[in-house]
Amino acid sequence: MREITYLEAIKEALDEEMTRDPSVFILGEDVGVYGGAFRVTEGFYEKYGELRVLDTPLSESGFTGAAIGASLVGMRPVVEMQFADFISCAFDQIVSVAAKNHYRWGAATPIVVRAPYGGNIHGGAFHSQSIEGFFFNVPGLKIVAPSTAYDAKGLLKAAIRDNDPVIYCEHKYLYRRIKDDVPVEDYVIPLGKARIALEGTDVSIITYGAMVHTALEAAQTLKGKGISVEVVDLRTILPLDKKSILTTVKKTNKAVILHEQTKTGGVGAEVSALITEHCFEYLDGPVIRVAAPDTPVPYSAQMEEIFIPQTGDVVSAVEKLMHY
Amino acid sequence: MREITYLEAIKEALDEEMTRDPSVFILGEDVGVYGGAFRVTEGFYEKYGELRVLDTPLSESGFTGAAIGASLVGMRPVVEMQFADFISCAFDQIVSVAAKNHYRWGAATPIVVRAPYGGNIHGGAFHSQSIEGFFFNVPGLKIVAPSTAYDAKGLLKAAIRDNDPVIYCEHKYLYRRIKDDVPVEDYVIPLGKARIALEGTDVSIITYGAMVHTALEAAQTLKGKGISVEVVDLRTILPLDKKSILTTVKKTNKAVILHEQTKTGGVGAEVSALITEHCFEYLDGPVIRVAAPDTPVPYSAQMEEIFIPQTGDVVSAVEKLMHY
Amino acid sequence: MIDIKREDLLQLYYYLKLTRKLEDRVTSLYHQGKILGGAWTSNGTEAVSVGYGYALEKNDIAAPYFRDMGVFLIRGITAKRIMAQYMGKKTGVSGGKEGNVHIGDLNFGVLGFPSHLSDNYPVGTGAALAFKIRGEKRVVAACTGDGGTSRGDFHEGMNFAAVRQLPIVFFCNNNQYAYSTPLRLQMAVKNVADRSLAYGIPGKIVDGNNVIEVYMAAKEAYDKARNGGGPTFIECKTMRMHGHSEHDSAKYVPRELLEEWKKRDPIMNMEKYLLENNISKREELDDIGLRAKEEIDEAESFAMESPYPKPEDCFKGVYSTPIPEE
Amino acid sequence: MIDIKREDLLQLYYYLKLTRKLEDRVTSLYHQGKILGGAWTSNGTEAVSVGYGYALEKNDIAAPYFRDMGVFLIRGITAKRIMAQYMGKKTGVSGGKEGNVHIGDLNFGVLGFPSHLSDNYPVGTGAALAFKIRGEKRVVAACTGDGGTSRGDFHEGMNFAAVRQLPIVFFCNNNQYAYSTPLRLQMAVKNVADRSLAYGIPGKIVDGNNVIEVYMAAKEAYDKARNGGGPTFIECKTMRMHGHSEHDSAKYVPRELLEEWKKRDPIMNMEKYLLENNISKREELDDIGLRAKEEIDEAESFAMESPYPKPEDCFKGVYSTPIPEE
Ligand SMILES: Cc1ncc(C[n+]2csc(CCOP(=O)(O)OP(=O)(O)O)c2C)c(N)n1
Ligand SMILES: Cc1ncc(C[n+]2csc(CCOP(=O)(O)OP(=O)(O)O)c2C)c(N)n1
Ligand SMILES: [Mg+2]
Ligand SMILES: [Mg+2]
Repeated sequence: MREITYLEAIKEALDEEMTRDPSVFILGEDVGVYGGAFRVTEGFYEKYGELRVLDTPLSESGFTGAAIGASLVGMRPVVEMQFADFISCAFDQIVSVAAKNHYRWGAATPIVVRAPYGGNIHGGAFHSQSIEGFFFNVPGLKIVAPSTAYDAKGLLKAAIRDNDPVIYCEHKYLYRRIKDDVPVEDYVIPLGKARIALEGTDVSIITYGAMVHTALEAAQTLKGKGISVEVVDLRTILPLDKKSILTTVKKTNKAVILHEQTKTGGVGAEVSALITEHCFEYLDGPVIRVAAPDTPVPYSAQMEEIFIPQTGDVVSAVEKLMHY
Repeated sequence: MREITYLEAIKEALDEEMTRDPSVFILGEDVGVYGGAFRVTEGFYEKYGELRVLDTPLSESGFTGAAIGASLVGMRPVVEMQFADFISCAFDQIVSVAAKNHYRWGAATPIVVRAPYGGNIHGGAFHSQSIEGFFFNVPGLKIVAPSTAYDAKGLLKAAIRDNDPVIYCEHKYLYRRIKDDVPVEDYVIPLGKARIALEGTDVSIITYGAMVHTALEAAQTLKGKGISVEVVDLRTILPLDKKSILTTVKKTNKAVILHEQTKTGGVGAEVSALITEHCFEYLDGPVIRVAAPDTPVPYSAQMEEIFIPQTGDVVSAVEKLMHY
Repeated sequence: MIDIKREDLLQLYYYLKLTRKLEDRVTSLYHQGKILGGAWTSNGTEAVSVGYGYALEKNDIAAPYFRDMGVFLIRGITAKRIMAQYMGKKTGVSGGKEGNVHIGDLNFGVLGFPSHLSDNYPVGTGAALAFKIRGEKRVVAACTGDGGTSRGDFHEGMNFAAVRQLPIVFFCNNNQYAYSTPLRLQMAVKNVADRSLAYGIPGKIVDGNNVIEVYMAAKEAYDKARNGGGPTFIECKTMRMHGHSEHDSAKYVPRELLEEWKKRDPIMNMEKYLLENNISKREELDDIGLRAKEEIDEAESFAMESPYPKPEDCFKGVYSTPIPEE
Repeated sequence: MIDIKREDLLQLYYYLKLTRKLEDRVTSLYHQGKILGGAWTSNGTEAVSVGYGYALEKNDIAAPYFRDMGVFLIRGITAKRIMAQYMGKKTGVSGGKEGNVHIGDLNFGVLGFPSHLSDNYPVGTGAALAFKIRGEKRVVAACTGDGGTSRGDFHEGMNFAAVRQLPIVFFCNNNQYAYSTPLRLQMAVKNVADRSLAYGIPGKIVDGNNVIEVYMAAKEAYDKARNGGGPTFIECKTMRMHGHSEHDSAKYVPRELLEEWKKRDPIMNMEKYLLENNISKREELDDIGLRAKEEIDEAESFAMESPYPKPEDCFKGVYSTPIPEE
């Protein structure tokens, strides 16, 4: 084992999958010669050539549609959105074509759309969005959101090998900020399965992406206050791992859902609804959501700091619930 | 008072608003000479001329963007999507431009996007979708979904006079199938306010759009079984009328949420989450959702019938909850 | 005399007839209330789909739109399955999940048609990109309507194909109208083919009512694309002779215009050609017409007798690899 | 001698200098870590935004993109507010809600720039449509980059404007690159202006490093549009002399190319023109440069001293008409 960053993990997954399987190729803006806006594909162009690492014209709908078409005839394209925010331009191809191909006419569409998302980088409304909400109500899609380097690599490999369209939400803030143990051997993390990031007994925090780290920090603080927190990292947000969600709630009887995505209509709403639907009788108190407010992502640091849920917000939410 | 159809009500609202305010105009595919695919704007072209009832090229992003631009310089455009499903092509303009203009640079964007949505018309995956889920997690938008002719007229007038972008979900199945009393005098129905469609004491069914009628049918059946149902018609689904939702639940202590939209990540998830968050202690049982399964809309009648929630499904959900 | 084998000419005629007869039958069944939902036909424009579809080779791919019935039939999707699809039967192309012209089947190299017009331009471009990456000598034929060329996806698909010189040929069925919208409200250029100038893609204009002309132009463009010559755009000028769909009386279309085009019916044209050039005889053509009719008769009874899908089928097939719920 | 009043020529020079100095200052502040987030400049291409921006009349509307600093300044959005925006201050154009070049202000007829490139082509088209509906003699100037012309919204905006002959002039700042992507991977045509052929919109090509040429071409096109002559597309050929943003060293750009273009610096060009034609003297130009510098000095101190927004501001302004929560 050795420690690598979240970004290196993504890079390794892409590199190893491209070496393993000639049908895997990359397309997007500036992914070739430049190596991508975030340098995720640096060196790939030299290694795999211009036909497997394609710099596309500035046209998200066009190159996402092209990825879909290529996937229908045997390829496994990985599309890079320069920033997740620009996926709005490819919305129709993803929702009308990719998501419905298999149901409508039985055709598998094995594409992965990499979406560098999330805030805390002073990017404002168009370079900081959490975009899972655009697709969360669309049957036929799968959405993953890794929180560690280990998961980033294992989930990306699983996404590439999966036969359905997968939106891979990679959090820009984590790229170079976190490092963890990643095996050199090949491994995948199954889609649709959550993990227990921290075992606990008093209350469950259900979260994903960058917020997993916020949840773990909050758990630390709460431990000092004698509260044992279980942190569930969803890993895949569509479809949700219902079993893991219900299991943790049945264990702790208290649930706080945490995400960076805005609150109304967020993933947290669905998790909350699943919990009350399926283990109402286990609940000691209300299911509480800690999420971004219903606003676009503000630019200034002062505003962005209260936009993005902080450790303190999670701590007080948990305490509120404990004293319920 | 006189009875008119849901479609006539929409037509009257448009007609009266165009007469009242010269800044109101209509654009979309085939809305002019042809009067719209569903004939909603029949006669408008002759009455208001080709510059206020514009047949556009086949380009949803283009004419929705144009509506946004016109609204920024003082117009109040009403965009018609030929079918709500094609709004996916205008997603970027609605989400990146219209929804964020006011927050980002203080500019009001008074546009209305009419979205003829919903199933039960044998239209299949591309002519039957409920599209509110595409936009439900997008701050800055307002979404309404009338269930009666009275509401269709009053909500459309309110939407046209409102200064924010409003997505007006008009249910195709209701166009000519329902008729109710609509005053000839001018009136508006305030955005963001739900209504009690039926008073009851034992259980609340919270719903909107065509499903309001399914809920009322179910309530009839349940009345026969001695169960008094309160039906809440949300009218506006973004932002939700939190107060009305919590009030009815505090009254009946039991909630069933009903919508035609697919279940995961639907409006029902948010309503359920709001209820447990804010009146957990009032709940006698779990909040139950009755919604379409997580699939594209199937074509064949046999499949579509179990895709769309039926009265029987609602009745059994309520009974299940009563016997909880 | 152009060099197309006699059997090919007769096949082209056969598919024109088969397409016309299938769609005419759909029309009458629609008026008898035997079709589920709406019914769209390509009446009057059959030479477009038959011409470009017949010019494709077995391993090529079609990315059609909804007035391409000829392509579906030529690729091998049977009239039976298509008729059953129109009736929402289990035996339909999609097992009842989809309806009417929303057809696709990879076993026959046909990419599904998504209603959203011109979405198949980028999708077709992607299939062509795959062929280039793998160095396969296969081509893609993508088609849309004149209205469809106003969409951003038309632009983005054409541009990407041009930049990468991909093996794809883009077709446009220019039938003068997009639903009720005439060309002059759709574009400010004289020919749809003028749009191809923006991409550096050669644009050709052919008589969309002359199946031989469409076939020859398509074949030539495919050969060029197959040999690394890059994309071509082919505008087929024709006229939609029915309403947008069978419920539409198309009052907005000047009758004279229809009268004019009636004289240029693609099937009539082909018959005239085959007879005047002594390639075939009346009797032979009648036999072909009869064969087509019988095929449609069988298709109709097959579809009528076919079972409806099970309600539970609704829940199946959302994913290719469903995640096991424990 | 072309007929532009001397004061206008000097104003054009002044705005070139002001734009250059503002962006150069932003660059150095960025490297000092005094800018919040990224920093994009139009270095080397200032003549585009200054030329087309200065040719607009007071009641006209600009639908710019992010390398249009000249337009912002000319329309009356002060260097102070822009500098404060770069620093995320309360006194910035958007009160801190937005950053850097994401600028818009209806008080000065500037439609906000949404990052999504070319979204402002349809938006600008809509403003022009409003003018046509109301019969106002106002025009819209919309701009995007060479890369931006590959987007569907470019196509849909241009096409709609052409069909309705709207009073809008479309500009393209062709600075040879889209981030790292060179023109040859962006389009298969020689000139971006070739794209306008697809819409029946006259396409013009001007030297984007010659502010007078840009100004004259813009003015002529505005006059035509204002008088019902319909849209024009103007490609301004220039070169991006900095990286895509200030963090980008642009290694992918051949040094020789930059050397070539350095000789054609738009400010140098204008100085040369003004001096050789005895329109101005060295001293006068130095004074203008000094005036610009002082304005930027003031802007910097204003921005530095300005307060940051309150955290709670985050919750305000999502809607123009919020729904009262009882
Ligand atoms: C993106 C999109 N918008 C709207 C529609 C609804 N619609 C179906 S067919 C049609 C007209 C198409 O005209 P054209 O492209 O000329 O094809 P034609 O029907 O004439 O063959 C429209 C507007 C659609 N299918 N896709
Ligand atoms: C739709 C969209 N996709 C991606 C981006 C990210 N991005 C910002 S600038 C840029 C390059 C733009 O190139 P060009 O249009 O030539 O303008 P220039 O930067 O050269 O002025 C890209 C890809 C974007 N802003 N919008
Ligand atoms: Mg047409
Ligand atoms: Mg550029």
